[in-house]
Amino acid sequence: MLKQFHQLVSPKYFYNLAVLLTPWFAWLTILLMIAGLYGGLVFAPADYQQGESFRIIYVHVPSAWMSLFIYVVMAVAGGVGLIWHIKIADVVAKSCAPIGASFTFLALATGSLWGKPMWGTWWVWDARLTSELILLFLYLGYMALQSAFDDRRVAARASAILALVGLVNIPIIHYSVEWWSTLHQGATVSKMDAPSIHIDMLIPLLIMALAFKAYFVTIVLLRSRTEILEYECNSSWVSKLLNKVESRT
Amino acid sequence: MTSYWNAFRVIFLRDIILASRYRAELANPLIFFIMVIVLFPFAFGSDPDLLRRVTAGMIWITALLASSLSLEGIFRSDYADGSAEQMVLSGYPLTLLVAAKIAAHWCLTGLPLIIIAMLTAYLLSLPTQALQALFLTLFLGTPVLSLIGAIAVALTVGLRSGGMLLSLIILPLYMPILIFSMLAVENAMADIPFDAELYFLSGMLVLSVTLAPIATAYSLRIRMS
Amino acid sequence: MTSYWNAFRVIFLRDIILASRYRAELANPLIFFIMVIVLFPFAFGSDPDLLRRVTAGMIWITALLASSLSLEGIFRSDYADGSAEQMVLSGYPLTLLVAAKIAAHWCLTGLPLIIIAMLTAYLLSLPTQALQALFLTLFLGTPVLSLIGAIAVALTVGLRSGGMLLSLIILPLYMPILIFSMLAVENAMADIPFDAELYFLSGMLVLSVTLAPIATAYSLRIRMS
Amino acid sequence: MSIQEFFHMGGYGFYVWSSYGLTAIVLIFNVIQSLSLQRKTLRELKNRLRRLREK
Amino acid sequence: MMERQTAQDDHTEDAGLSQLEVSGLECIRQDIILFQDISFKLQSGDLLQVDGLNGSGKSSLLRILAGLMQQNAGKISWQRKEISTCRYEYQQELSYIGHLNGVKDALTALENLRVMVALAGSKPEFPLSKALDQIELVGMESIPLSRMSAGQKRRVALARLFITKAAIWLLDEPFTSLDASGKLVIERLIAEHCACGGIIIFSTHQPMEIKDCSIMHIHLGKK
Amino acid sequence: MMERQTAQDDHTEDAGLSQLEVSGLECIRQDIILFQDISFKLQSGDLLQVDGLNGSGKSSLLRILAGLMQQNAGKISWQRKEISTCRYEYQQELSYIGHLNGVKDALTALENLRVMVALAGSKPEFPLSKALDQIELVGMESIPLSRMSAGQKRRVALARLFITKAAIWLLDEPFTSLDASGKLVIERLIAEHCACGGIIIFSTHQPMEIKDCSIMHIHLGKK
Ligand code: HEM
Ligand SMILES: Nc1ncnc2c1ncn2[C@@H]1O[C@H](COP(=O)(O)OP(=O)(O)OP(=O)(O)O)[C@@H](O)[C@H]1O
Ligand SMILES: Nc1ncnc2c1ncn2[C@@H]1O[C@H](COP(=O)(O)OP(=O)(O)OP(=O)(O)O)[C@@H](O)[C@H]1O
Ligand SMILES: [Mg+2]
Ligand SMILES: [Mg+2]
Repeated sequence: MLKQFHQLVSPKYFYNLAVLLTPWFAWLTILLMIAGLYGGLVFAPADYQQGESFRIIYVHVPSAWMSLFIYVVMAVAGGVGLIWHIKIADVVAKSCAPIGASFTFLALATGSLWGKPMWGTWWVWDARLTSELILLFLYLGYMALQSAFDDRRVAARASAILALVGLVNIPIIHYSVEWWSTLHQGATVSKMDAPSIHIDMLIPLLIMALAFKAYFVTIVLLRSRTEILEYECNSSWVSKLLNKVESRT
Repeated sequence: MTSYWNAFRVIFLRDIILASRYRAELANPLIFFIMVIVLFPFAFGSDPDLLRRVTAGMIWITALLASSLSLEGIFRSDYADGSAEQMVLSGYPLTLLVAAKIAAHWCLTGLPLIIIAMLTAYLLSLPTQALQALFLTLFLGTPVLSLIGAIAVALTVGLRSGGMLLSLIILPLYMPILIFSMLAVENAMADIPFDAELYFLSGMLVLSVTLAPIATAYSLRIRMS
Repeated sequence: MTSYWNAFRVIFLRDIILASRYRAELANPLIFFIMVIVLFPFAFGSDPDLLRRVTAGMIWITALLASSLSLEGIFRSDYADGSAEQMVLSGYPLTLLVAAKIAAHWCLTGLPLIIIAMLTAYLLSLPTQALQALFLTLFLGTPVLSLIGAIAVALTVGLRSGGMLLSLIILPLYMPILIFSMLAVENAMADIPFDAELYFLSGMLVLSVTLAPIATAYSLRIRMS
Repeated sequence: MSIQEFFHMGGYGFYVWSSYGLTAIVLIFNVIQSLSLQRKTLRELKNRLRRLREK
Repeated sequence: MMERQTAQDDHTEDAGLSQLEVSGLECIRQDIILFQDISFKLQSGDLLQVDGLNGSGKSSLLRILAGLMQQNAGKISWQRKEISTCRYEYQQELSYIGHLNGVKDALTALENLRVMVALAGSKPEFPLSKALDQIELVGMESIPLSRMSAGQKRRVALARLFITKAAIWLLDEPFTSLDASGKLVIERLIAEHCACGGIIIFSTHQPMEIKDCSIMHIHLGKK
Repeated sequence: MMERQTAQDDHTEDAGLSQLEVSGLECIRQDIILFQDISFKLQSGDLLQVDGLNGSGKSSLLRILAGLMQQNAGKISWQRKEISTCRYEYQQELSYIGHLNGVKDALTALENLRVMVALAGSKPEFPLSKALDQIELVGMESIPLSRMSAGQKRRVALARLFITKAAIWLLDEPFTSLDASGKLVIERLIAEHCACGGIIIFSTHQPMEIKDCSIMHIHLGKK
């Protein structure tokens, strides 16, 4: 068990695993995406209150969920790297940031696009919206800090600290709708016992959420591969690998 | 143990003395505060009702800005004149020394800030229960600002793009404290109990008192290398 | 004459390059601004009417703080690394070099500040006529802030109690600008003409453009000896 | 349901399609950027290797 | 903690009293290899001068030895343990004086010394007043360093050496700004510390003379 | 503006080409009289070394001569005019290098040199690239000074001497942090400037040698 773990966290093994897994996740993403889009745009009935505009839910909510989820992944990976000096964890954490930022941006943008027809305004300064904006800053700060250091190891450690400290914001964003009276929708889907949403609407949403997750894994694997190569550029297995690639081309 | 305490005390006192020498640092957040408050009625007109509604928020934002701005210098001079090197190389855990520095920072900015803020709030005739909530939130919140801010400062000290990065990093970290403090004050104004918010702030305080000096020391060490 | 212009240009560009190297200084007032604006709704609640009434004042106060805070550093590093000595000893009138530095400071803080402030005001949905007044007052007012502030900074750079003195000196000088700007915005909101206020601000600007660099250079020379 | 109705989205076409469009753009951009980064890094590392070997 | 005995005793009785070993050290800055494969072994009483032109990496080497910078390769061991595994013990045995004085301009000499003592983590060897006497600043106790001359500031920084009990001294151009008599004081101090079984690694561009000590040299950079 | 001729020519033909006269100078700091009744007269080609212990007032004297500090008594005249009456002309003939380098850490060597040239107020003597060559920093043009070693920074500050046309040089411990070869370059430069009819006043604690020049000395403080 321990041996397997060590193998897994060895950069070389992880690299090969990532190379193996990337296409699988890519295909999974595409399949789920097609299913989700069909379900969301065609199959699901229009909402009796919001009409067709509610279909934005199928991009907005998964993006919003991912923006929170990825941050947690990033912080945990950073913490693992910080404590146990596991390179793979550093690499994964670093790879998460741009995707997380993208999803945060998407949540903001699609939320805005949804808000205009629903609330009559693109933007209100309420708790959830503002805290999501701040989450975007958090991602940007993380990336800026990563790039401010010349040394990879130093950058990884410094930004891991930041990510961990920023973790307090996640529950705040999540619960903001309950703590403040806001325009934003309360928990409708994620209520554990009985989601207050029609099952025909729910299923495509869950499929879309899975599609986004698969997408996230794909991109993280892809970016991690690059990062690992840079991280390990002095080791023999990387030069061997590069030789192989070179002789092939 | 006593020698640990002694090291803490010396660094703490050193920073206090330094600030009192350069009275700049000592008084800056205060003057800053006073400035804001004096300019306040000019900026918002003298409608007493409006002023009352804005006061607590204004005080908290100012406290936040004052804290983050004065924090920026907390390690800068140490870094520039080589004192940080010597602290890293001292015979004591860096965490301890960093904790002393943060404590000094709070005593120099947070504490006087609370006093002035209360005075201001009183002058602007904030209702008593709001006054009380404001005091409690400031008392619990400002140390957290110093503690969390110190981590961000340590991460960015001496970096090329330090200041900008610092603000970018510090802002999201300060957000929860501001949010809960303002909630508490609002609840107090509406005569709703605000225990939950105070518990949250206390939790943050305990957490950051125990963890922030470690994180700061660690960050500083990272920055030195 | 051309060589005068060249010296001005070189110092101006040097400060711009320095700021872009340490992007800190460049963006700090901006981030500062963004920070205030983002935290704004948390501090004041999200009542749009209240927000609208507070916006202009908030923007001006923030501009004032951003300006005075970034001014503090305008001569600090020159003083610490000996560049100020070399400027005093250069073959050009110190007034010219100081003017270049102030111009650079305004371009680095005032100008972007105006842009961001307008954006903010728009985002917080200030009415159009107030927007216009805000723009004009900021445009006339921020250079005055830089110019007047520089005198005070030059007087106090490197002084033991620098910062405190500085704020004390600057504050009363800044007050009239703030007052007249806010009057102009208020008038605009109420659809009353605000020419008188603009004339006053223009007068301040002309006066300070001609006199402030001289006073600053003189103060700096005094401080060197 | 006709194609036209489908694109019209009950009057909300603009909002719905911009949302989906934006999402598509961002997601695809991420893929392209990651791939190009990978290509660039590989090229740089290869150059570096070659330089080291020459030394 | 190092004891003040004569060097001879130490060497014969217990050669391993203090031992600093460096092997295969490498430092890369700005993609330039400053040095590579630096190895040496120092024992109680050894004095090592780091030579090299401006920018050859002397300060970098000293900072790496102090643990302030990370080497790119190689290892450093103190008493046969890698220093990364015994950071605190190592640091307690270490006194580093770099290009920066590491003193506060706004504090007086005495206040600065007090901070040094507190941070050194051990009772000072010397009463502070005696240290002040040694650096010839008696009578200036209550003047902040900002009102002192360059040499006087450097003296305050060097006063650290009088009050520390550390065995290893890392001195980066200690003689900067010092006048002849100040230089003499420090030279004497160095000789004494070596004689008592300390280890000193230093760099300087100035000609100097240490009595009763053979100076080892290490040369960085090309030439 | 000073002309590059040989010193001999100057002296015989026009002894007053440059002339700096100091009489009865006094400086008090912290209620201590640092020096009193300092008088001397320097002409083209003269080289004056200010000696004294740490804190004896060397830097203070140089700063007073540069017009950066006010003397407590006495007067300084340049070409027979009091310097307070002809500040700008005097400053244009002056190049001062103090303990502080007066260069910007965030700028590269080349950018720093450009600023120096612009402030010098005259076309540089030398193309900048040649000045960089002289201070042995070729290839480091695009590195900010914050990533340079102490000696390299000092070299950039000293590069001012290559590009200035000023007649009077005031150098406060110019050799700080320089290695032997850097010191040689500056020594040669000093000798050359004197030979060309410049005036140099400098202080240093290091032994030095200037060829073909007799160094005058002035001693500050007791001893
Ligand atoms: C810029 C505007 C908006 C932002 C920044 C935003 C942000 C978010 C975030 C962060 C979440 C995830 C919360 C969590 O998982 O705890 C979320 C969920 C959600 N949002 Fe938005 N949103 C915006 C506008 C809207 C609008 C206009 C609507 C609909 C009228 C909407 C409906 C929803 C729904 C239904 C959920 C799912 C709630 C659940 O977890 O059950 N959002 N939004
Ligand atoms: N900024 C200052 N303010 C007040 N007094 C000062 C200041 N700088 C130096 N002094 C005092 O003036 C005296 C002379 O200082 P100065 O710097 O001229 O000495 P120096 O001869 O250059 O010494 P060094 O060889 O150390 O450079 C010192 O004894 C010091 O106490
Ligand atoms: N902070 C830094 N960041 C990056 N590179 C640096 C830094 N400081 C120095 N360097 C580079 O490392 C090299 C060695 O610098 P170091 O300070 O070790 O030299 P040194 O031998 O001490 O020189 P000096 O005699 O001038 O003090 C220099 O060539 C410089 O370019
Ligand atoms: Mg060095
Ligand atoms: Mg001196």
